[in-house]
Amino acid sequence: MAKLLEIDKVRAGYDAINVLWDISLTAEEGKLTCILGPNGGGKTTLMRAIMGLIPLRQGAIRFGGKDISNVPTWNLVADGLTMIPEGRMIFRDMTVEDNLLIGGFTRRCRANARANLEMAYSTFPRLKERRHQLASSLSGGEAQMLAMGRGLMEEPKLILVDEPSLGLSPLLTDEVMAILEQLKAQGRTIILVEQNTHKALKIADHVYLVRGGKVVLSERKEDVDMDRLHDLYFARDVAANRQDA
Amino acid sequence: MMKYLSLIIILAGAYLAVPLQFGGNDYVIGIVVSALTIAGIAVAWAMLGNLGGMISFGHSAFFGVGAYGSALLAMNAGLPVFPSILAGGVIAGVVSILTMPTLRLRGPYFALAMLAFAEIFRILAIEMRWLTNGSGGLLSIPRLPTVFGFDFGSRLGGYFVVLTLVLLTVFVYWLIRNRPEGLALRAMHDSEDATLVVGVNATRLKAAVLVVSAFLTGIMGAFNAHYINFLEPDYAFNGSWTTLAIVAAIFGGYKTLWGPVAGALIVYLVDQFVFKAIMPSGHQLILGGLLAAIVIFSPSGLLPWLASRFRKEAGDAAHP
Amino acid sequence: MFDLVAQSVFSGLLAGAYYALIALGLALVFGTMRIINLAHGELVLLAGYIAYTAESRFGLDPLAALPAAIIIVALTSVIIYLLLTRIRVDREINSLILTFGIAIMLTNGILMIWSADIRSTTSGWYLDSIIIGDTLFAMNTEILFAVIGVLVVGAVWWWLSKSWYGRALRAVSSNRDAAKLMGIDPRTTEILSFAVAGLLASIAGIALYSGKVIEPSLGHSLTIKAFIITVLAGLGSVPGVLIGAVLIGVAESLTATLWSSALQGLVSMLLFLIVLLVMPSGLFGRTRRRG
Amino acid sequence: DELIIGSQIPLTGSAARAGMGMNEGIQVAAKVFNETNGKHTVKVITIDDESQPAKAVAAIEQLNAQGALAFTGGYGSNIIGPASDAAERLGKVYMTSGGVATELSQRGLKTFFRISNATGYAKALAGLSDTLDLQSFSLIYSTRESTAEVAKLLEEIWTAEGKKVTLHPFDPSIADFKPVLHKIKLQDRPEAIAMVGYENDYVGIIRAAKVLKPDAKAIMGTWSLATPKMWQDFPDLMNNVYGTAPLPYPAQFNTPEEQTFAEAYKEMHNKEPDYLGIFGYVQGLLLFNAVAEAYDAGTLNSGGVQDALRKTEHDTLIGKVIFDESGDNTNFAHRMAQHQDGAVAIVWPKESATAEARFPAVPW
Amino acid sequence: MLLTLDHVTVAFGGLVAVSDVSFSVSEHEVLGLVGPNGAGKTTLFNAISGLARPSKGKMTFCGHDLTGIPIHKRARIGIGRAFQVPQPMHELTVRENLIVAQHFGTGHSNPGKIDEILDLTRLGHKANRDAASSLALTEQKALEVGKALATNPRMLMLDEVLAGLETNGKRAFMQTLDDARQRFGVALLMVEHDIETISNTCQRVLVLNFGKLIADGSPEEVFRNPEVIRSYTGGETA
Ligand SMILES: Nc1ncnc2c1ncn2[C@@H]1O[C@H](COP(=O)(O)OP(=O)(O)OP(=O)(O)O)[C@@H](O)[C@H]1O
Ligand SMILES: Nc1ncnc2c1ncn2[C@@H]1O[C@H](COP(=O)(O)OP(=O)(O)OP(=O)(O)O)[C@@H](O)[C@H]1O
Ligand SMILES: CC(C)C[C@H](N)C(=O)O
Ligand SMILES: [Mg+2]
Ligand SMILES: [Mg+2]
Repeated sequence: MAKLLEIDKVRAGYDAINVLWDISLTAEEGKLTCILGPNGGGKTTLMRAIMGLIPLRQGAIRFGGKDISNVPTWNLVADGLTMIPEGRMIFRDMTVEDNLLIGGFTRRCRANARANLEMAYSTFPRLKERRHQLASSLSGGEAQMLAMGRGLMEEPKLILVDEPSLGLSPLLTDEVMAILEQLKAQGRTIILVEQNTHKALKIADHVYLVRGGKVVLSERKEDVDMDRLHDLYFARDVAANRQDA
Repeated sequence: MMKYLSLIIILAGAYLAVPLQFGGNDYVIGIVVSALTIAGIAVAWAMLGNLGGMISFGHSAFFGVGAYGSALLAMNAGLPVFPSILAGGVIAGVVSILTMPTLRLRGPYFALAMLAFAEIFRILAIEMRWLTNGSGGLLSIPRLPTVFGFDFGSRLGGYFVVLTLVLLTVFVYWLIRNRPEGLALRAMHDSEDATLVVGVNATRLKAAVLVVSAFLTGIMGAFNAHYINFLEPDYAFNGSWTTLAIVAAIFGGYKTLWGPVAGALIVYLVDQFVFKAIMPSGHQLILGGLLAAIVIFSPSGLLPWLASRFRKEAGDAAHP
Repeated sequence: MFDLVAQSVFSGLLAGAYYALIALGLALVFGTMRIINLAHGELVLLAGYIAYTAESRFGLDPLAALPAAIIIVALTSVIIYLLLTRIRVDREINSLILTFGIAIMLTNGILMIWSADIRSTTSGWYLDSIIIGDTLFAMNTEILFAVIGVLVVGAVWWWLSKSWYGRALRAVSSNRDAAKLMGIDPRTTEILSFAVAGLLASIAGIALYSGKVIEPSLGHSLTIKAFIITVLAGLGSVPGVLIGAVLIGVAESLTATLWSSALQGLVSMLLFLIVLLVMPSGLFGRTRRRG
Repeated sequence: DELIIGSQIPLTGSAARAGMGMNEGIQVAAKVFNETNGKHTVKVITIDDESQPAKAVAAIEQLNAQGALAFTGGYGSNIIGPASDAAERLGKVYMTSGGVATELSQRGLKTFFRISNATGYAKALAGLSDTLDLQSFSLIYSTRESTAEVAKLLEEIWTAEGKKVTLHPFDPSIADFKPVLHKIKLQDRPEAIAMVGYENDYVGIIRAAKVLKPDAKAIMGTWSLATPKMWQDFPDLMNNVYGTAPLPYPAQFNTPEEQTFAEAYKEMHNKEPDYLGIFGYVQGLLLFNAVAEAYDAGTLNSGGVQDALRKTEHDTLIGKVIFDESGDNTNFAHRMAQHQDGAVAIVWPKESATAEARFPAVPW
Repeated sequence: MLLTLDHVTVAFGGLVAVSDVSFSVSEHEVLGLVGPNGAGKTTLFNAISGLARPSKGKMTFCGHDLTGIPIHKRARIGIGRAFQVPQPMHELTVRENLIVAQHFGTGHSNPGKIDEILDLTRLGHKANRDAASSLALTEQKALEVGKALATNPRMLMLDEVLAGLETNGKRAFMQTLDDARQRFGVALLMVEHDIETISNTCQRVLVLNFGKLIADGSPEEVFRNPEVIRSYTGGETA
């Protein structure tokens, strides 16, 4: 299988602090790559670095073989690489419908915008009920749906999804996982960050565990040993919980 | 310790060195007094802006009310000048209660509501001829008195008074800032709900800084009335009292204690002494350029910029 | 009495449309970028002076100066934007100083180039009176720019709410990073918006020159007026600009008719305050959900 | 010897327009003085007061520090007030024509002098209306200090004469005068419309009047109106409008003094002198002569300049100037002129008239 | 009873977000509040803490009728609130956030307790350095809890503070919350979408759907309710 995205010894962070330490990871075309890891491990930061929202301090990222380390975010999106961020990153001052429509901003998708809009509405009927409401009035879960629906407007080749189940009811979490599986079936490549290990593993092809800004485990889904995974999580928790003991 | 030392040096310089050096030159002292007047408003403005998160475009309202209040008390009620300056501040503080409905407004809404008040006061000052003599204004307002043989009505006397007022203003700001109330006020900025749910009575705190800020601005206005001995609505409520103070405060760093003072002194003095010498009319062209340049190079204001430069140089020296 | 009030309301409506033209550019930039362009009035004024030069030097009709005005003013506006982007910290506040500095430079620049004399059009047509139904009087220019004003408000409203770039602009202002993730280049859209603001200022400048009197120190009061209307409208609301402007225009004119011109400012400011106290986010402003 | 004179004048800010005009006159006065005096020369140091009172005070103090023997300039009563206070404190003469408010000369200052005052302006308008036998007026005036004052004086005079006056004050920021004019047209129906304001106000008012065409017989105003410049810039608005003016246009310079002035002015500024230029010239020359006289007498520091100004009558371009105790020119009387197809014709008082008044006549 | 709601309704224009809801909370109780997205849980919290005004109904807390009591006073009588979308006091450091909460919520300051809360929320290492706005999402949620605790509440309303935590983190956090509850004697009213956590920690669970209270009972009971399964869990159990 072709490697659609290759991350090669990347370092990145915020002003004074570095978060990612020489992280390397690949995503194969048409597969769902799942990134797990404890909180504050740098998963979101990694996604932001891939998308060019924060600069790389070292290392390189290739998309379809092409170096994209310094390509601005909007050009990446035009090339079919996209990220569905957490629900707080919706356009709060715009209506739900405008939020969705702007998801289809790239020239590639403009023609299909109306059709995609209907698709998003049929996936999340709740959004249709709220279409003329300001996004800021949505509940936490509704905002999460909006972020997801907006991402679906973009027709990307590779989607990075950051904790899509955050704040969603169990029923909707299942729904979202089903959507991701469907996208995979359409041949799209997905990188999924998820805390709901259980549900994520069900649809994953490959698993990475990121902790402290480093990859500590990289395995095909079939090879994942749940106990070992837990131990790797714990490694940090044990240290952090010293005081409680 | 270093901090106190530099404060003492600055104070000594302000009270001793400046008068010794320039005391005889009314022109220089006069300009410095104008700059300090702006500085006083700037500090009072920054107090409201930084602590309350309330950017006001209408501080000239309080300046004008303080000025008229004090001038009228001194002229019509025969109040001695120093008490009437204090009373001018109190009147401005009381009048600020009228503006309190605006406290529920945010950001630009608040800013412009205050501007509206300033404009309303200006027009009232024109129309209430029986009290203010309308657009004719007040001439020959009593000067600052002579106390113990020292003539506060002289330029130098005015300098000592305004300097003291500015320092007191900074002191009040400092007092408020270091209390939990100050923290809460700073927090209210963009997270008012967050402060409310932990028990902060946001409205009351904001009202309190508004009154204090108005009082201090009113005092500066009152001082100015007795210093320049003249008032008219367009002058007392002139928008430039607000604009200059805002420019000075942001320029110097409005989130710092001394930034507004430094900003006012630098903007005013450099403009009047340097730029005006280079370009006698239209020197504001250069001033405009300077303002634009500084924000571009040092967005958090001059003082923080100088501080970081200083630190950097000290650092460079330590590790050659 | 009826004639008096009718004419007064009519004048107020025309004044309102003109105010809307003045305010629209500022409202656009403020509504979408939270940047108060304190040099907006000076941009309007600059366009007025360009029209003056075109008319007095080359005998051109004021409207014929529009293309030149647009090029120069839009370019100036874009330069202001490019300078603004150099501010890294606290842009909303610091932009005040930057644009204030630019406003001072423009005022003094205009003073040096065109001197302090008052200027206004000498083209007869603009000032000729037009009488509607024997009772309503106006100058041609007022009617012309009222119509243009309404059209322009409509166009800008459509652009912002329905076009791809308008939507993108709002997205950028709402959440910059998220907008990038939608494939939007924030700089391009913002440059576009400043250019459009410049265009709007140009139209306003021609309206100003052909109906009123210009002088170099006028810019500041134009900015204030524009800002008052923008806030009254509710930040970001384009229809609100028209309605707010008309409200102020009619209030001023009725005050002058029924009371006294000296109190125009008082009444319009009181009206402004009352509206804000009843609707703290302006006529068409939106409140955010809490919690 | 070279005598230093300080000139504090608004060259920028809201009063820049008038300040520049006055400054031109003062410069001409200096040139003429230097070319004709023979004994002394003056050096005029000019400081821009930016149309702000505090900066005007600073300007006076700075000029003093630079050795000025006396001060001139100033425009706007609100700025002249504190500036002349500062001059008084320094014990040096302050001479102006730019502040007409009556109060300025009621402060009991020793060193304050001015050649013009509100009364003179009001009298001129009232005088013309008597001659034209006008009985009812609508008086439109700016709420600024000097304008409001002239309006008040006019109201007093006219009411005392048993004439009907309706007042229409307006805020200086107003640009649309249609509502006011409409009220005048429908309610007041006056014989004449009188305006006290500044150029931009006049233009706005007359434009509104042209649109609404009220049924008046005459329209008149005060300063800055009957000037060649206004005709040049707004020919379609100005015809038949009356305003105060010291000299007609095209100027008929009869006396040698008038001729010297006109030539010098043309040479320096390449245009026809306007009234501010004339006032600036007169106030400048009066002051220079007085300073020179005191200098010769060695009484510069003992009130010599004041005495020189006060003791005699002065023949000037604007007629005889006589200063009273408070420094006011008691002889100040303005003339009224009318725009007549490009000419500015003096029509009142009779003895200086250069043409018949066109009456009834309005621009619309 | 600590808190009693009596037929409370909250509407936004035509949209009824909370509809005729009645229940009560007793001292030291741990109560779960669940329901589909947009069911009105956060709105209900808003009504209790004063950020939204009910159009109908009555609420009492510790004997105080809450009608007309302003937000800040509700905090002072013991209602603590952690926001779903964290609202740190942006410009202040973590410690300053807590100082403000304590000073105004309790009327006095007690630095010892602040240190205790910093420990509890594991924010000690970030207490003095950065502005609160630079915290990661999960840290901001911890700070939400910390601020609420600092006001010395009698009842703590937690709006999805565990969301985004991985399983172990959740467990640990719940543990500390339970510690806090016992140490400071507070009742917990918590919104959470994780059925396992709810089942393990709550004695009683309320279920909202379309603004209406559709179930109130023990976790076992509630999660067996067919209406709850259909609208919310989809059959998932702990
Ligand atoms: N804007 C920021 N400024 C400074 N530091 C940040 C910022 N955002 C995140 N961090 C820090 O970077 C580290 C990694 O954060 P990140 O959000 O990437 O973690 P994560 O793995 O996505 O965690 P979570 O499971 O909580 O989402 C954290 O320690 C956090 O404090
Ligand atoms: N200010 C408002 N204006 C209009 N609608 C609102 C407002 N606030 C909330 N709503 C609507 O009320 C409903 C309830 O919202 P609420 O936030 O209470 O849901 P929730 O139960 O907390 O959901 P979640 O689990 O997704 O957080 C939502 O559909 C939301 O869109
Ligand atoms: C006649 C003018 C020179 C008077 C001036 N406008 C003033 O303000 O007093
Ligand atoms: Mg994350
Ligand atoms: Mg919620």
